[in-house]
Amino acid sequence: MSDKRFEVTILTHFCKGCGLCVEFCPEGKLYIEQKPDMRGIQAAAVRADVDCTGCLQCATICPDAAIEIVRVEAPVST
Amino acid sequence: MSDKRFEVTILTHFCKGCGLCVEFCPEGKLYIEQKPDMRGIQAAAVRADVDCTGCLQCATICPDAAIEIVRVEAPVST
Amino acid sequence: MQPNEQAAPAATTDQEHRLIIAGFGGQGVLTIAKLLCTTAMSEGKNVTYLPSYGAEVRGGTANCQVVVSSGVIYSPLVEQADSLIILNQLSCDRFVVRLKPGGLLVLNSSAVALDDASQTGARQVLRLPAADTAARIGNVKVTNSVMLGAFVRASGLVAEEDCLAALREHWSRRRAEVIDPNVTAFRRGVELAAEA
Amino acid sequence: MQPNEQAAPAATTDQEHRLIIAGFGGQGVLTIAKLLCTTAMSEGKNVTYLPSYGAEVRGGTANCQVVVSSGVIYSPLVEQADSLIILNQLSCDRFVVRLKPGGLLVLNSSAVALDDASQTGARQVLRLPAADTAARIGNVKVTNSVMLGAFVRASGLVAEEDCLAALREHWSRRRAEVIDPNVTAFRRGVELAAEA
Amino acid sequence: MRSGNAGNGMGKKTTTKRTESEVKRVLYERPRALLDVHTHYCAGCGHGTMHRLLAEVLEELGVLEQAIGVAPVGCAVLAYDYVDIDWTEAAHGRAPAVATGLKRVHPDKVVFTYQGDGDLASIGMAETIHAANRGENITVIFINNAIYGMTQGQMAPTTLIGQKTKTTPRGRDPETTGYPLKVCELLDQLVAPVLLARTTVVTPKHVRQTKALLKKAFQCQMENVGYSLIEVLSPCPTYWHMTPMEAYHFIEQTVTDSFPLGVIRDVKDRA
Amino acid sequence: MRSGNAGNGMGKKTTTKRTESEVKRVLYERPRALLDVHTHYCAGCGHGTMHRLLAEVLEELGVLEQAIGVAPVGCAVLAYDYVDIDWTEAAHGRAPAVATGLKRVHPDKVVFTYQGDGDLASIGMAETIHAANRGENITVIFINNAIYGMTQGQMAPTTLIGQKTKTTPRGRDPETTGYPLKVCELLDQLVAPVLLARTTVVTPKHVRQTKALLKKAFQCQMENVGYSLIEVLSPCPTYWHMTPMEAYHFIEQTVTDSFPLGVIRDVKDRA
Amino acid sequence: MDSEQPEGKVALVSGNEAAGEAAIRAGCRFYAGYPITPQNELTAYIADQLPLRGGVFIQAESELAAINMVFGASAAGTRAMTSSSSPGISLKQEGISYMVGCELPAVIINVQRAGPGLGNISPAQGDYYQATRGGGHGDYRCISLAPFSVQEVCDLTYLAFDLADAYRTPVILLADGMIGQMMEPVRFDHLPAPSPTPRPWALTGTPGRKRNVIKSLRLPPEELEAFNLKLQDVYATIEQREVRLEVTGPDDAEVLLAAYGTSARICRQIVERPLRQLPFKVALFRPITLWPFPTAKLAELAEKARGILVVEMSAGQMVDDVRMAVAGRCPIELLARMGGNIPSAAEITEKLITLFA
Amino acid sequence: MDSEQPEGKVALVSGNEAAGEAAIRAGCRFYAGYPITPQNELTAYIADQLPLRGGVFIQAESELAAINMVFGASAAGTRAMTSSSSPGISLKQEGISYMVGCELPAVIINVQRAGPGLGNISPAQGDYYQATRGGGHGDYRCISLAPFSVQEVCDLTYLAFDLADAYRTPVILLADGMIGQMMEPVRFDHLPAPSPTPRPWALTGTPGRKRNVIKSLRLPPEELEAFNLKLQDVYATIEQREVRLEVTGPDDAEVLLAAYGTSARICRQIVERPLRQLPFKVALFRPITLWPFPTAKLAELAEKARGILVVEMSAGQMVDDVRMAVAGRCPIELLARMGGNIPSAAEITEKLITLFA
Ligand SMILES: Cc1ncc(C[n+]2csc(CCOP(=O)(O)OP(=O)(O)O)c2C)c(N)n1
Ligand SMILES: Cc1ncc(C[n+]2csc(CCOP(=O)(O)OP(=O)(O)O)c2C)c(N)n1
Ligand code: SF4
Ligand code: SF4
Ligand code: SF4
Ligand code: SF4
Ligand code: SF4
Ligand code: SF4
Ligand SMILES: [Mg+2]
Ligand SMILES: [Mg+2]
Repeated sequence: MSDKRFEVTILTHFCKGCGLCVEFCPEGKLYIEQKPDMRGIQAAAVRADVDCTGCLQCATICPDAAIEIVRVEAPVST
Repeated sequence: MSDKRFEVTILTHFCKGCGLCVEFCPEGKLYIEQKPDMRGIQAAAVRADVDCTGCLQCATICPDAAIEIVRVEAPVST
Repeated sequence: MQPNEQAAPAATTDQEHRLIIAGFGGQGVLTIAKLLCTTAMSEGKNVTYLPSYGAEVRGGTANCQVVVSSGVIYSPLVEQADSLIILNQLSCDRFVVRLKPGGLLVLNSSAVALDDASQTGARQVLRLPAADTAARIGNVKVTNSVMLGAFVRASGLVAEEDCLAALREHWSRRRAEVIDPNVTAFRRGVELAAEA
Repeated sequence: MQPNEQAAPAATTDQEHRLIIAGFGGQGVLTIAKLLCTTAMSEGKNVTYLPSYGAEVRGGTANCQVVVSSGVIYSPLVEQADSLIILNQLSCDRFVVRLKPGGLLVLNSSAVALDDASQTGARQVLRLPAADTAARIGNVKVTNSVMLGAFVRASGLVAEEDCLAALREHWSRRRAEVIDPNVTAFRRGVELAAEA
Repeated sequence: MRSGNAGNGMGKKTTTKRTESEVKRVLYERPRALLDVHTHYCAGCGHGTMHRLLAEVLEELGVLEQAIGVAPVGCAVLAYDYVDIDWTEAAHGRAPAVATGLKRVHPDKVVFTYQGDGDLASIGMAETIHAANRGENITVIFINNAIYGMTQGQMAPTTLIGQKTKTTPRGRDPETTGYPLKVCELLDQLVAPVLLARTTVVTPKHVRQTKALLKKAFQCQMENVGYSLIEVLSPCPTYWHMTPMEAYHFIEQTVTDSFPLGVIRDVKDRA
Repeated sequence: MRSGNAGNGMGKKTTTKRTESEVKRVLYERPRALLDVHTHYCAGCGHGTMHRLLAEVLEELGVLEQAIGVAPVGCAVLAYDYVDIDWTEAAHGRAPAVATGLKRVHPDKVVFTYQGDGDLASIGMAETIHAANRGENITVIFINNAIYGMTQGQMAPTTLIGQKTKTTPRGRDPETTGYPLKVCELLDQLVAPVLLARTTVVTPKHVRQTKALLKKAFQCQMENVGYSLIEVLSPCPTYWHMTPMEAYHFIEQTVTDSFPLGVIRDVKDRA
Repeated sequence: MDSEQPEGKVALVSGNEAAGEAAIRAGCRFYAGYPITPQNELTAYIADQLPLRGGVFIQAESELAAINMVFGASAAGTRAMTSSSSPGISLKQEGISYMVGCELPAVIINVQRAGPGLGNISPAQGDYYQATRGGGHGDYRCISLAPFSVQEVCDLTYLAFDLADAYRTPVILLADGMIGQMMEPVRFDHLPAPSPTPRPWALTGTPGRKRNVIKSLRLPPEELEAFNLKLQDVYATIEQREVRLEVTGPDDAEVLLAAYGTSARICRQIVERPLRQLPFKVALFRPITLWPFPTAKLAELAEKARGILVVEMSAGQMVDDVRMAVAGRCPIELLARMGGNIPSAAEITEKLITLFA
Repeated sequence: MDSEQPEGKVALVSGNEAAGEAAIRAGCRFYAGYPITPQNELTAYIADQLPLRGGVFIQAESELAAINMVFGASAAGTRAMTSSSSPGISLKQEGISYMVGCELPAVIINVQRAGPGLGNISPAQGDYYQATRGGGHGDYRCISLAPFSVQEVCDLTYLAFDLADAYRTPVILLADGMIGQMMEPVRFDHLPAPSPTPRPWALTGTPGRKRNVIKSLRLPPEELEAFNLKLQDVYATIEQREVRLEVTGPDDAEVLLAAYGTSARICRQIVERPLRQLPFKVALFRPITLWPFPTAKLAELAEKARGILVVEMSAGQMVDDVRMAVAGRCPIELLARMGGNIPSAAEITEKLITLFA
């Protein structure tokens, strides 16, 4: 666990603020913005202080394909 | 059996000559006329020399309701 | 474009024959009509063939209106017929009024009674025991060929040999085994008409 | 028949006010429009109310075109608005061009930024922190009543008390428990406009 | 209102002899509600039998004056010329919708449709399913003859595999046209219907069974139990290109393989 | 031909920090075939999820360039604006007929319909049943949200008993409107269909199952096995008058009682 | 409309709701329809109100089913109605032709949207041909009424039921999305209690009478021709008695505007409250019955006119009836907006000036 | 028709069969239809022949399904056809409107029968309005071709496919029961090999190209209006280029007969082989394209005519187009037969004499 971590990206442009990702994230990594954006949507956002486990629950449930997940690994020197 | 008998009447006007009554009569009481009538139909007819048992097979199968059956009884003197 | 110019261009003095063939469904009325038409076509004439259709067909009469002409045919409807070929009683009752004065009436007398034929004003009334004749030939189904042969002879509308050729051709593509009885029936019809 | 003569016969010198109310679906745009119309009607005026409808509604903006007149109203379409009541940014971007020179522009400044209002040529631009005000009242849903109160005061189109009566009546037949916060919001709107 | 006994004095009768002193009891006569006309159906056609049973059942249930029939577009289009009750025509396939309108307006009348397989199961499939699903309190008489009779012999949804018709000149091929469609089984998936049965008219025994089912179907309606459909495997000698007797045998021996006879659902019995 | 990777450079991204020397592997990104546009669907709407799965599955099967979609009339009427393949619209309810025309002309292409419950099970019932009965080698994606979304909330054939809609203002009453209609079970009565399954998208697990089923359905078509239909219980938060999460729970807890999840038929597996 | 309206009061009501309320007040006791925008409020209103007021509401499985349910209900002897918008009305064409063939009264409301095909849901007048010339098969006409205000929706809907009864024919109310969606002050309390005509032909079961048969099949051509001639007679009577129109503006107008429904409403402004002074006098010819079209009146007006500008929210359909009525008496011009666009008073004024100044 | 006809020969063929054979020769490779009299021989012919000649035949579950299958097949890029008779064509109206909105070519054959409703199966011309004015919703026209002989059924069916392609539009062949059922000598060997126009818009999967989307939904009114204007442009081109007609008789005719299809065939006799000598000269104006209607030619002829007798097997529908073309230039009379009756040369002659002698 030490040499890899996961990055979650909310593609805010596609997000509709349904909050499903927030509900389904087992880690509490995501939350809904208090302030509506210009479209009037309170989009999802990522908490910096919580670790993502890359379980993909959020991306799987998101109806708007507004989440991207990347695994980041330190290079292995062989 | 001696004091009752059955009368079969073919309502020739309705008969289309399908021959089903002939096929289904267990007694062979019915037959199909050789000669077509004015409409061109070879209608069903009744044989005088065969007894009808009143089983209703013919009337039940006739698609054109062209058969009537009557039970004839001698009056009982009581 | 002429209604049927592909087949033959319009002539100035057209010879036109309008006829109705009528009978019971299954008596081969449409075959008579088709054979007459194809024969006439083979002889370079124009034809129209208009069958009755639909609800009328079921269990009722079948009839076909045929026009044969050396020129353009306008209406395919035969209101006044030059000839009638009648195979059963109902058709007789219905169509006999459509015969032109001086027309030709060919009846299947095995199935049709027409007591006072003079009322029709027909030039010729040909009564053929066509069904009985066909039965004698061994196949009631060839009744229509008896009628056809008789009509061809009596009317002279098409040549007998052309019509026989069309008949052979027709059955050869359908049921070759019935060519012979049909030919026999046709010939018998010709004879009956000649004798009449 | 006049397009709406039942309500009031045509006057020769008609006073007509044409306005557009627009916002996000769910912001109560149609309620503002309805209350303005019923109030105007209760004051003996003619009205037309034309909502946007259909595919546009879903997740997009809702808007309503309202015309209030002392006479006959012909087109219910508001191409050039005497007033605009705007609740969100998208609506602002879309409708601000439709304001007549010298018109009245009422903005929910909690959600709308309009940097250069002078370009609109408006007589008056009323920026109300309506959503924030509503939140302070304890119910963001009454944002529309803040806007309504402010518009009524600024435009003088209908009497405040008539409009309040219509508002009470409206909610009493729906959700009586929200009458009070709406009344408060309306009054707050009136005050805000008065202060401006 | 109704013209006396339909069977009397009609047509030429071939009777056996009579004696003066005898007592006569009619065992079978033409039902009163069958009008005195020659039908347009072909010899041996099942529509005739079903008209007769319909007339008998309505009469026996005493509802001739309450009955309203909906005639289809199909060979039975002229049904109203044969059975002496109120009738309306319906556009091809729409009889269940028409019956719905009638029954909702007159919940106390006895409303039924009489439909062929093209009408009921092809063009009218949506109306059939939805009337059944709504549980309209009507009776549907479904004449499955595996063909379009009226239009002279095209494939129906119920046409058998391999059967030659005007539109399947080389026989029905399941690869391109699918399989015979079983309406009762389909409707059995819905909650609302109360009686679904498949029967036939090709032997006197079957005719009696069919009559009993038809009566039961109308009783369901009269007792407000709900929607019923009686499917009748019915011979079309003409477009099966068979004699009547061949057609009757064909149903018993072959058609019933694709369309098994029986009561598919009977909620009344169950209850 | 296709514009690069759709997910890149789009919208405002909220990302966690990055380091230069790291190796990144994308675990999930927007499927390539999903166009770079904001859909018109409401927040939490199941149509969104199904579009995503459709795009993923076509991509994973490598048939994006063979696919031809038939869009319905319904909320998904604009499906062609979202998934980057050949599409046609169909009149309301007629998608199966349109797909039949397309597939018969192009038997080698991957043809599917995407339809709502009003489209597929109400107005289009006849087309649905007959395309299935013919065994058209197509894939039907059936979005059952128990409501008419597009027209703003009327009863669908699949609306639950008691559910309030614009046309059942006092709740759906089975006495007058019948019972929720189960399409998979209905089609299971036909011979030709090869895969019939009901699934949903309300938990990540269900989403994965749905994707697997969808893939299988397309594989059936690609291998010429035949007709498949995947029914998806799909939330319509807007006209159920619920928050998205309430709607998702509602499906799990209530809708599945009326519409049990599962594979109703799988001929491929059987074989 | 919030709920049943108290008598004597003017209420703010949409065209769709007004149609629903007026139908119920006209004694309509059966409605079947299928949802479609922009007429959904009508269906919703009826769904809510009709069952409470002794009638039957059915959401049909399709427009085809709906028109045929109405067929059944009408055959049963009740006043019945269906409504839809353009594509849905196309689907009812066969059913309408059958109702004509069976002489069944009914009211059919078309809240038109823009086409062809799916088009969009904005207001349009592209179904004029379909409504006035029988979009279905065979020779028939339906009385077609064209309201231009919500009040008129109310009044004409009520009238439609009486006309349907009087002539045993389907009657079409041809509205559009704007008329349907727009709210205006409306009163209903002037509508009299309904008086459906007796229906001895209806299907009610036969106690105490001979059976009835309702059908459009007439196999012998003579019989079907006789029926058609009877229909044409009825149509001649309708053409004589039921023409309704309105002419607004000066008697000595040189230029005529011809328009119905929404576009007439806009034109009316040019006559009564022009945006700018025109160098000629203008009047508005507004057919209220599209069929029967007010041919005679228009011919008379055309006699004195320098020209006519027909304004339609279509490529020009009513213009055919104008052409036939005018029969060369004066030039006819067309201002056609399509796609859901409503012509503005400004553009009509512009066009008038270009053409006639 | 017995089977595939040998080249170079004239065969005795019915109108229904001729349409089927001509369609196949025109490259039609998809047909969907639903049985209905009097066009069943067409469906049967195609059912038999098309699969043998590389095409697809489907008996659809309904006319609705049929037209929408044709929609799909046309979208797929193939030449496609459906056929029916009057009630069935009513059911196709929505689909036809969609095809117009999607710019999809197809051929639709209507072998008309008498209406309204179920009517009967005898020949009639009661669907003229529906064919020429778009019986469906929205503003559209379909090219409508009216054969009056079996040979012309063949030639116009072939032409219909080319026109459909050229203008990306549904084309209607408007025949009737008589033309469909009648057999005449016909040749097919003059028909060239088919040349369908390229279809870059067709749905074929996307290898090597950008995706195609076929749709009629155009939400913004401006977009839908632009499409409608484009349609109207196409229609203007068609009106300019595709008018087809035939005038028979003397150049200096005082009286005109105007008729199409079956009724024109009867009228022709009066011009070419009159039953009796008429005291005036008569010519026949026969539109072959009903839309585009030969307006200009008729206007020109009307200029010199004393009067026009329109002969229709309907209550009078084409007469509207005649009225508009003539625009008051001369009187117009109508001889209308209905119910499946065909006017006779005798009654037309009679009428001519009564009117014009
Ligand atoms: C809309 C429409 N389509 C087609 C027809 C032609 N048509 C008349 S009856 C019929 C089908 C008859 O078959 P079925 O319903 O099985 O009844 P049957 O004649 O076999 O008893 C058809 C297709 C029609 N009249 N109307
Ligand atoms: C012929 C026709 N009838 C009705 C409509 C209106 N309409 C559009 S979508 C729709 C139903 C939508 O419901 P559904 O199919 O369940 O899709 P959803 O919106 O729920 O996804 C209806 C009735 C139409 N466009 N065309
Ligand atoms: S699930 Fe997707 S759309 Fe919903 S809030 Fe999360 S990121 Fe936004
Ligand atoms: S991948 Fe799993 S842990 Fe990471 S944000 Fe998504 S749901 Fe939470
Ligand atoms: S069954 Fe009936 S119709 Fe058939 S032959 Fe016997 S009597 Fe005649
Ligand atoms: S009743 Fe029975 S025995 Fe008598 S004729 Fe009929 S079938 Fe034969
Ligand atoms: S065609 Fe068939 S179904 Fe029709 S009447 Fe004849 S036998 Fe009966
Ligand atoms: S209305 Fe319902 S189905 Fe339509 S987009 Fe919104 S949530 Fe989805
Ligand atoms: Mg059948
Ligand atoms: Mg839905």
